[in-house]
Amino acid sequence: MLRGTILTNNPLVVEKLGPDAPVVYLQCSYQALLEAARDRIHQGARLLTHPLSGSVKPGETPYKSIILTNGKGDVDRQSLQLIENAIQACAKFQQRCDRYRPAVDLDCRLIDWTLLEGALASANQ
Amino acid sequence: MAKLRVVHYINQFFAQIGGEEKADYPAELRVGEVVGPGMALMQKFGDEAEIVATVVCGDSYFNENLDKATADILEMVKSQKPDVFVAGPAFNAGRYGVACGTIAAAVQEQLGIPSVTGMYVENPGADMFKTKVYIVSTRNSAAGMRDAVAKLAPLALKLGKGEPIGASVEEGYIPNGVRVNFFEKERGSARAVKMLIKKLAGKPFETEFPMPVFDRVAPNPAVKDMAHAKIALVTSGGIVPKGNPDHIESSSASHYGEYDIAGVMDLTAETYETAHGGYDPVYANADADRVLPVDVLRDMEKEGKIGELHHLYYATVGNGTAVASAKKFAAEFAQKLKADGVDAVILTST
Amino acid sequence: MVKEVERAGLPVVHMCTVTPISMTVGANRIVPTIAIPHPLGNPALEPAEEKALRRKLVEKALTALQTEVDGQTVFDD
Amino acid sequence: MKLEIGNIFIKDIQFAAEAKLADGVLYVDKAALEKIVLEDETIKSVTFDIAKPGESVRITPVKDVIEPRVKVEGPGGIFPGIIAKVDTVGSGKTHVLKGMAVVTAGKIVGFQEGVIDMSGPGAKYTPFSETLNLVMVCEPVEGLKQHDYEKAVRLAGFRVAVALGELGRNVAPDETKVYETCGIKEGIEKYPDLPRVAYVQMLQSQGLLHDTYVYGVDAKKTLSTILWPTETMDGAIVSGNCVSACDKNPTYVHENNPVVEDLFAQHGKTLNFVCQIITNENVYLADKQRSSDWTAKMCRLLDLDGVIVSQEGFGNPDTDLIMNCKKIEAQGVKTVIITDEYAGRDGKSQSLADADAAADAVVTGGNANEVIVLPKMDKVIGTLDYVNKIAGASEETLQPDGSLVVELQVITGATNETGFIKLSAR
Repeated sequence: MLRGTILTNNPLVVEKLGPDAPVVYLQCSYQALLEAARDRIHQGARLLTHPLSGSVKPGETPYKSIILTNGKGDVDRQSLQLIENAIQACAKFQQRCDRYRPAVDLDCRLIDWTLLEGALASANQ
Repeated sequence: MAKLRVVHYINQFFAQIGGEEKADYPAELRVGEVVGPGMALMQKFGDEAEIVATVVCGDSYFNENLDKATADILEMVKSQKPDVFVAGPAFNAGRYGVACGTIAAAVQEQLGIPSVTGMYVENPGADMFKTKVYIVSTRNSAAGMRDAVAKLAPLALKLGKGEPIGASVEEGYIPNGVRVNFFEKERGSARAVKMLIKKLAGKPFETEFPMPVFDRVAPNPAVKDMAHAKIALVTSGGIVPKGNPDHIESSSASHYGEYDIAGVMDLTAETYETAHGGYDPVYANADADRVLPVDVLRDMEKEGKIGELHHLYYATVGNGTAVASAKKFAAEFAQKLKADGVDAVILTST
Repeated sequence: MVKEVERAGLPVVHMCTVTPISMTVGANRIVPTIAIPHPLGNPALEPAEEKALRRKLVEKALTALQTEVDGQTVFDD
Repeated sequence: MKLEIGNIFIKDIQFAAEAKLADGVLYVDKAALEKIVLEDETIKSVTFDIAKPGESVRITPVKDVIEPRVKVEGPGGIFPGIIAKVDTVGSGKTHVLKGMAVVTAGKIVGFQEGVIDMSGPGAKYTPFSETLNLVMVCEPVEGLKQHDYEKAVRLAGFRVAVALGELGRNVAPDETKVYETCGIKEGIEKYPDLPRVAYVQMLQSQGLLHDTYVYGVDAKKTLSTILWPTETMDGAIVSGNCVSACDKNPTYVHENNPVVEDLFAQHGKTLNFVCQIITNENVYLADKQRSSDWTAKMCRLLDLDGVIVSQEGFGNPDTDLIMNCKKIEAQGVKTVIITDEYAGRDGKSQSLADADAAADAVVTGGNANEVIVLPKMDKVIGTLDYVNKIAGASEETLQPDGSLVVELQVITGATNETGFIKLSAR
């Protein structure tokens, strides 16, 4: 069982993992999700997955799922640097996923889910 | 096509007026004259461009009368309506390099005329201006004139014609932080193997992507008499008066805030807040003393633990990891702090 | 930023939560603080306790400023 | 371990009633290949097309590029664990159909990417504008899930490449090259004065459309391990990666890995090429730590003096790259890393998502955000209907005159991070 929290803005993650999973669903943008993760890191949570998972760049997908520990306390420097760099990277890419057709949107959800799925497999070992 | 019009800037030495003893030579416009290194430039320009005027100015004069000299020279350049402005090359001459960088940047920014200069990479002017104007990388003495002009002239022509400028290694300018693509002669793997062989042999090699560098500054002496010291507060946590009167942006701020806290004993939710977008603002908004400890320092001021809390504080929104932009601001307000007789600084970051 | 202040000739103490970052940016006198969103406070405490905590940290900062250092030094007791 | 590569130069590809390879001309029997593709009942139909260098042709969206090869002597077969049995490859003799490629195209997901222009300004950014390309576009049966579709197309490409390679089995190669490395002790004795060098290859392994397979094993489920450098020439590593066209490694790049090739060129002269180390680029941070720890450990254990580390992909792998570099350097082993950059359209942004002072020797494949205009082509193989959706494209992508305004990101192989291309940046 996962000891941690999955922060996501991807409805498919909620759907796949069901109501009992430690999922925090936020209806927000890709960057806002990274910022929500950053706020938790500031409180002492550690990243368990890379915030720029996937080669689909920020701006090309609206969805992002990140696993963090529930830890409180000292700030983890590595997590902090990863999340800061990820937030900075958002600015480098053009926004265009808001113009996707519905079918493409579903593809984006699926890809984000499969990236998370791989990480969950590692986390649950 | 008509020849491109070029204005050339040189110092008293290259104008053969004299050395250090003539460095106070004021700025002078010589219309229709090609002086010193201008000859070599003209040769390289061929039919494509000509130097229509030369500005001569002493290095001491320029640096000691920075504002006036800059303004005067801008007028001179403007009057000649050039297509491109060339300064130097300055090689390793420090004040000449700073003058070339200053005036080339000013011509480009204020007159909108493309500008280029040249100097040795360790010339202080290089670091100061490499992100503002193209600076051709030269050798450290005038013995490298031929080589310098060979790079300077073609780059000036391209700039004058408005042609796209290639990567630094192609054009010969000092890297300016803007990454530009180009095709190498060998593929990447072959370059990597060569680089590794050099690195293994302890020979010099050149990385294609330098990592951000961090320099160090030696610590200043400790404060001897805290009870009479003037302490200033600086924060990168974005604490601003409520309503953010200066409109400090939440990230990548283009300016910093200077705020008067004379008579302010405590920062409250009603009076101060954070403009920083890099952390959860709830706690700082509720009580900004959590980032900028004004309340405690006022107590200590009263108790005589410190001499005085400086009446101005400075605020930026620099994240811990993004330091580059804040550097310029800090250099600026540090001078103000010094001028105001501050003895020591407490800098708080989130 | 801290480096530019130091470069100007003013002794400076950097109060920050993630001290390794402070090391990276070149601070010489470093005082570790509580948390990123509230470096000099702790909302979980009573206001008076919180102020006392802040006072302790600022005192530490003043001590740092009164201490000669010859390189990067973290004042964390 | 010694492998002899026999290159058969392909000068032309033609469709014909009978498949054969004669005088450098590859005659392709479409019907026979179609049968091979349709062995998989999840594929509804397939179309074949030929694209030649210099033609006004655009292939998109490209999924994989594969070079046909055939094992003539020695154990195992091409693509072990996937098409051939899982025997260890990399020795004996292999024939290569040089100068051509099988290109699989087709839309797996809506935002997929990958452009190969056979002429015009885009052509110089992709290495596959120089190969004679047999392009196959596969249509899935209705309702097929993306996972299954990706797998079906991936495997169909390999089956076709192997079938074509088979045509070269009894053809005398135009050129023969021998690649040989030796065991640890043997190498030390043979080259006592040469620095011991290995190649650390990072494999994309993040999930669907981001996977790489080693002898058929999904790389994200592997620990860092060692290969003879010749194994990859027989297809030991294949691509299941179709996102980030510019810096993903198509199977063709694995078969012709340029770092392996260029280290072999110096082997026994200026260095001793000890082995290839492969490691992955997982999403889970603990996996990253473990994999990079193991890589560094092996570098030490093998008493290496230096390594070249190559990357695949954007963002997340920057972290693996820096971890590998830092940890390997900390073992006293010198590194050169190969990456590419995302410096923004203006080239002013921070290029990598991670950095460390230990990474003092970097080779770059260029800025993938740089914008390029691709003029209209007379013929499109695949489909353009997604172009506004592909990575690096924007709303204004498709211009009224039919040209595309895109970032280099969308071009297959443009900023390859194994150093396969000449593009760079400063």
